[in-house]
Amino acid sequence: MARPEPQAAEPILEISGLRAGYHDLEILRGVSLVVPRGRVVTIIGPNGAGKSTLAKAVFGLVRVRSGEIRFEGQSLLGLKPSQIVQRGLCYVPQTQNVFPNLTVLENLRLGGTLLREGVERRLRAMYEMFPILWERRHQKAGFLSGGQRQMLAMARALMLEPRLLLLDEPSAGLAPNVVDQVFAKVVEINRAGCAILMVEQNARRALAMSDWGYVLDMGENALDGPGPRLLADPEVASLYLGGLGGAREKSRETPRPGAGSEDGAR
Amino acid sequence: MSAEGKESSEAEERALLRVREARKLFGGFAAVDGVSLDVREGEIVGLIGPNGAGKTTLFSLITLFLPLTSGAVYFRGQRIDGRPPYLPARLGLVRTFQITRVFARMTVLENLMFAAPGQPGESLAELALAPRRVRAHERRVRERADELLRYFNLERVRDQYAGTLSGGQRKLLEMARALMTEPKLMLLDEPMAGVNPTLKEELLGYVLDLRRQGMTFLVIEHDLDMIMRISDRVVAMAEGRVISEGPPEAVRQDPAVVDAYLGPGGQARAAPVDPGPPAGRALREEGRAHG
Amino acid sequence: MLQFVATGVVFGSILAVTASGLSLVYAILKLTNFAHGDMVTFGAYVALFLNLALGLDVWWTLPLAFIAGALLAVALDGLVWAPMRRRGAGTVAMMIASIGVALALRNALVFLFGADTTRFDMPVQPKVPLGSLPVMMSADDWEVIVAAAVAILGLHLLLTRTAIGRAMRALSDNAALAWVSGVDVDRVIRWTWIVGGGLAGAGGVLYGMTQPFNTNMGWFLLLPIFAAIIVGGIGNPYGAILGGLLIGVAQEVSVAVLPTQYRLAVGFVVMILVLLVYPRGLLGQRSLS
Amino acid sequence: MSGLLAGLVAYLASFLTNATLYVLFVVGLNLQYGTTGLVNFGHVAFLAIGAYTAVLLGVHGVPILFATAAGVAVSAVFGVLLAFPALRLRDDYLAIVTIGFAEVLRTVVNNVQFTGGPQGIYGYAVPLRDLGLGYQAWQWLFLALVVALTALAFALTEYVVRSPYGRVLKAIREDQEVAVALGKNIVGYKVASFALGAGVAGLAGALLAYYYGAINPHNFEAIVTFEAWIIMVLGGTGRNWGAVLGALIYFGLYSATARYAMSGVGAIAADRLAALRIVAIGVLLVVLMIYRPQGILGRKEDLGLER
Repeated sequence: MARPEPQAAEPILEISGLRAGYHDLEILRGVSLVVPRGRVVTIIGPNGAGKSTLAKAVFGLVRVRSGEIRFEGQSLLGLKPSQIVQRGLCYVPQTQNVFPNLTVLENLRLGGTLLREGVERRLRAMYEMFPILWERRHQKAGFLSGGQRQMLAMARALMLEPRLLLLDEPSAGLAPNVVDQVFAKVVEINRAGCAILMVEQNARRALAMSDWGYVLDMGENALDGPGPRLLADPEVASLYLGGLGGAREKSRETPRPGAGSEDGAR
Repeated sequence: MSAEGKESSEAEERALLRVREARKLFGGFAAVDGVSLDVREGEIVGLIGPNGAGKTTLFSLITLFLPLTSGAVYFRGQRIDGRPPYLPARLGLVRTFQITRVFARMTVLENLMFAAPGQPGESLAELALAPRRVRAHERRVRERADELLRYFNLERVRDQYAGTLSGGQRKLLEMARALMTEPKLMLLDEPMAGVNPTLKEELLGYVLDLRRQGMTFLVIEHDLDMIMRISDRVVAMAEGRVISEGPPEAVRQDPAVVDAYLGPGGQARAAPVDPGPPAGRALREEGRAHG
Repeated sequence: MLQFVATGVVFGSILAVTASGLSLVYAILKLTNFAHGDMVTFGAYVALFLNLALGLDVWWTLPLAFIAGALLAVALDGLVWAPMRRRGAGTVAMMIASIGVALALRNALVFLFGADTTRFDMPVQPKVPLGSLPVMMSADDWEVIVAAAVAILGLHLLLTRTAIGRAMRALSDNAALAWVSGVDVDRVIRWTWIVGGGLAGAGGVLYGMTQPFNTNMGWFLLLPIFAAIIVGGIGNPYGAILGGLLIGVAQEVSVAVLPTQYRLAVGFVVMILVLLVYPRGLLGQRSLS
Repeated sequence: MSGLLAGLVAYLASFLTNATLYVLFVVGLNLQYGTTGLVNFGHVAFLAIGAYTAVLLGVHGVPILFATAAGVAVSAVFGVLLAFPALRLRDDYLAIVTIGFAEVLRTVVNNVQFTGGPQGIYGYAVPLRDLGLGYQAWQWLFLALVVALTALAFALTEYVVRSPYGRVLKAIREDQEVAVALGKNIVGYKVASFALGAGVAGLAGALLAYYYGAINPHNFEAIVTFEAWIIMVLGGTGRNWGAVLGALIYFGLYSATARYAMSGVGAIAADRLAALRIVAIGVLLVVLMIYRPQGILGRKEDLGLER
């Protein structure tokens, strides 16, 4: 198989030889990747491959043993999360990514904590991008549906106008048509100029919309390439799906009944 | 696969563990939503499914860590749900944990000896009145523990605090400790998570070896290659339900399982970028080669 | 009977002020601070010093005691709690350390001021009947209630209307998320101590206005304060206010049937009963909202 | 010259008796917290219950041996009573409930008639005192008794802690859910551990009462509990020898400063110096918790490994 050509755009995030883990469990065993400015890059891989750990390591939430993480040329290692946020890299964790006892508006304002000015302008922009948040602005975030929470979590992170948004499994636990909405928003955010680094389990959709994809396996880089092409790569199936890949085509012929028509608000 | 029909007809009477319509609600959310499954003596059953499918919750329900909202759990023909949580281990049903939970400030040997069942020395009366019996039993327990330490290659760390062990050693210790309870059925929760390839093979070897000695396993595992290699049967869960069940080959072929893992089919529907030409045939062949 | 309720409301509002500070600290730092009572004592003695040595009117000492309590709390954080947090100390280690702080603080006050019972130099005000009710209250009683209400209103406004209050609530809601959302956690912790310590200091002055006191007052207040926050739901300052009033009234009303010395026990028994029935307290747990 | 020596010898006897009584008291606490992980901030309550039970029964004509045994038993029973509500509680709640129990108990003792109220009780019979020995000889004889009983309690708890029974207690301390998952019914163990610790404290209380020859509520203030905690954490929790070492260090420091605390230094009155001494105790506790929470005998991993 021919290696895809190297990416052209200037990198905004570069990770090289990253090793990290908890206690003495080494989850990441040397991961390298590049996110070009303004692009969408997705990391996929089986559960336990280290995807979420990678996201946490970038944000300083997991101890990095060796390797380097550079954002716009400067190392992020040893920085506090608030300092990382300040540099223009915001993070949306996979679960518990809103403050349930704060209202939607308070969540957004909290996201804008580091803004010195222009809070109102950003709020307007967020309400424009996520009209549902305007409707619900005085409700406690704990009462939102799963999809709405995900929207709020992204909006909260976008308050600071980051140049790179780090999303940890934005589709986790959401009904299929809500996943569509969330991914559509991700594309919209990207079109507005923000680079995206996304960790996903939902490989098909994520890769389909990505400029570049990386497959992690057992805490190491396994494969990478342009998203759609990676999805078509037979090696991905074997790595990512274990022995399951063979059923893929069959599944396309017989879509799951009702898969696309479930109500989003669960 | 010709024996499939016969197997299922015998399933009922030979089932060591039977779960019937197990349901668990957290608030309004059904983490486990009507799960039924059987584990027969001598089997290795793999339990797979994407994150949040409810696998670990199901383990907690089976071991009575959490009370069922509705449904029933039978072990060796006896209904156990609603009984005290220490009962399953006494009947021979023991679990390990996703993130290892060793007794950190006890030695490795103590960790093992603790788990032995029926120790007279665990009663103050026996300690006072029959110290000799206690000592004799302790000797037997220690011998068994030493045996397991040898088996799992942990002799070197026998007298160290368990908290000083490496991640891999903790996995082995947890398995050895569970074995001390003299179980019939072991529930392993992601035994391979965060484990390097060498140790993975080692753990796999232990599971297969123990099965040869008559142990039964129900294993949650994310490493699908691994689960396909060791399981006699695979149960796949998603969103709290069983979505597929059967021989590994059949579950692997099940589109519902593939959908659960990869995201629902028809990837072009919402995707703003052209997914490119499908490569189904190549994928399928590759997949088989790896199976 | 009504008289006991009235006295209970006065004592209860003092409890509410001190307990809400303790609860705030618990919500954000997950620290069960057994030195909180002695921070109350500290406030009272700062006021005593300003009142007796400098001749300041007691009402003027109230804001100064708030500031002194805040400074003490921030200093203790720097000396004790921040190092323990950095070392990842467990909850029990923190509790034991807070006992050490309590002993040191209380006895430092004994060393400086002696252990004798004392009181502020303030005019004794007559108790006057409240309308046609069989209740006698002095002007000071009313002022204490008003001051407590103002302090609590201030806390409420801080939590709901200011950026730092929002950050406090966020931190108690989901510390990890607050951390990655860019909240300056150190700054929030500092403000938590300023408010918690300040309310303790001010609460001490209010207590001293209602009765004579000695260096042991914080220790005797500690049980009702803890009873208040447990009854209200530990980590919920609003619950602490409710709990404070409940415990205050329960303790005073008990005087109608039991010898006064058992007041302390009454608060404790109420706490045990609530724990048995509502293990998370009346208003639930761990939320500032 | 001989007078000085006699004074020193008498002082040594009192030093050793006090220290040994605290060792006994801490052995009980160590079983509860060090071994089983149950936070008890009201341990002094059991000291008081043992003391008052033994003395009151003695006053009413019960032979000393039985009165003492009753002191142990009643303490243990109160341990059971307190353990039941406490079983479901988290560490911090348990701490508050136990403190509250001790304070309420002291209030009650201070206010009821039969305990003698604030004046307490004095002039009761004391073991070995009627042998016709002089006070000094009695002091040493009594010390021998205290040491013997402490050694007995020490040995018995060591035996229990090192037995399969103690293994269960330690497992409860480490991770009670796992202990249950491995088939142990832990409820009884927690109650028993709390009750046994309370019983040991009750014995210490009875002996303390005999040694003082007079008891009153003032002897049972919360500070006594915290002194026990300091001794326990000084030596290292979970180790009985740590209690011995901790008691020696603590009382060593205490005695070294006693002369000044008794008489005062210059213009500083004695009670203020006593306060300063407690300030030092508090600071010691804080410094210990920050820099060496595992104590002197404790291994570094003893506390570092908590979850």
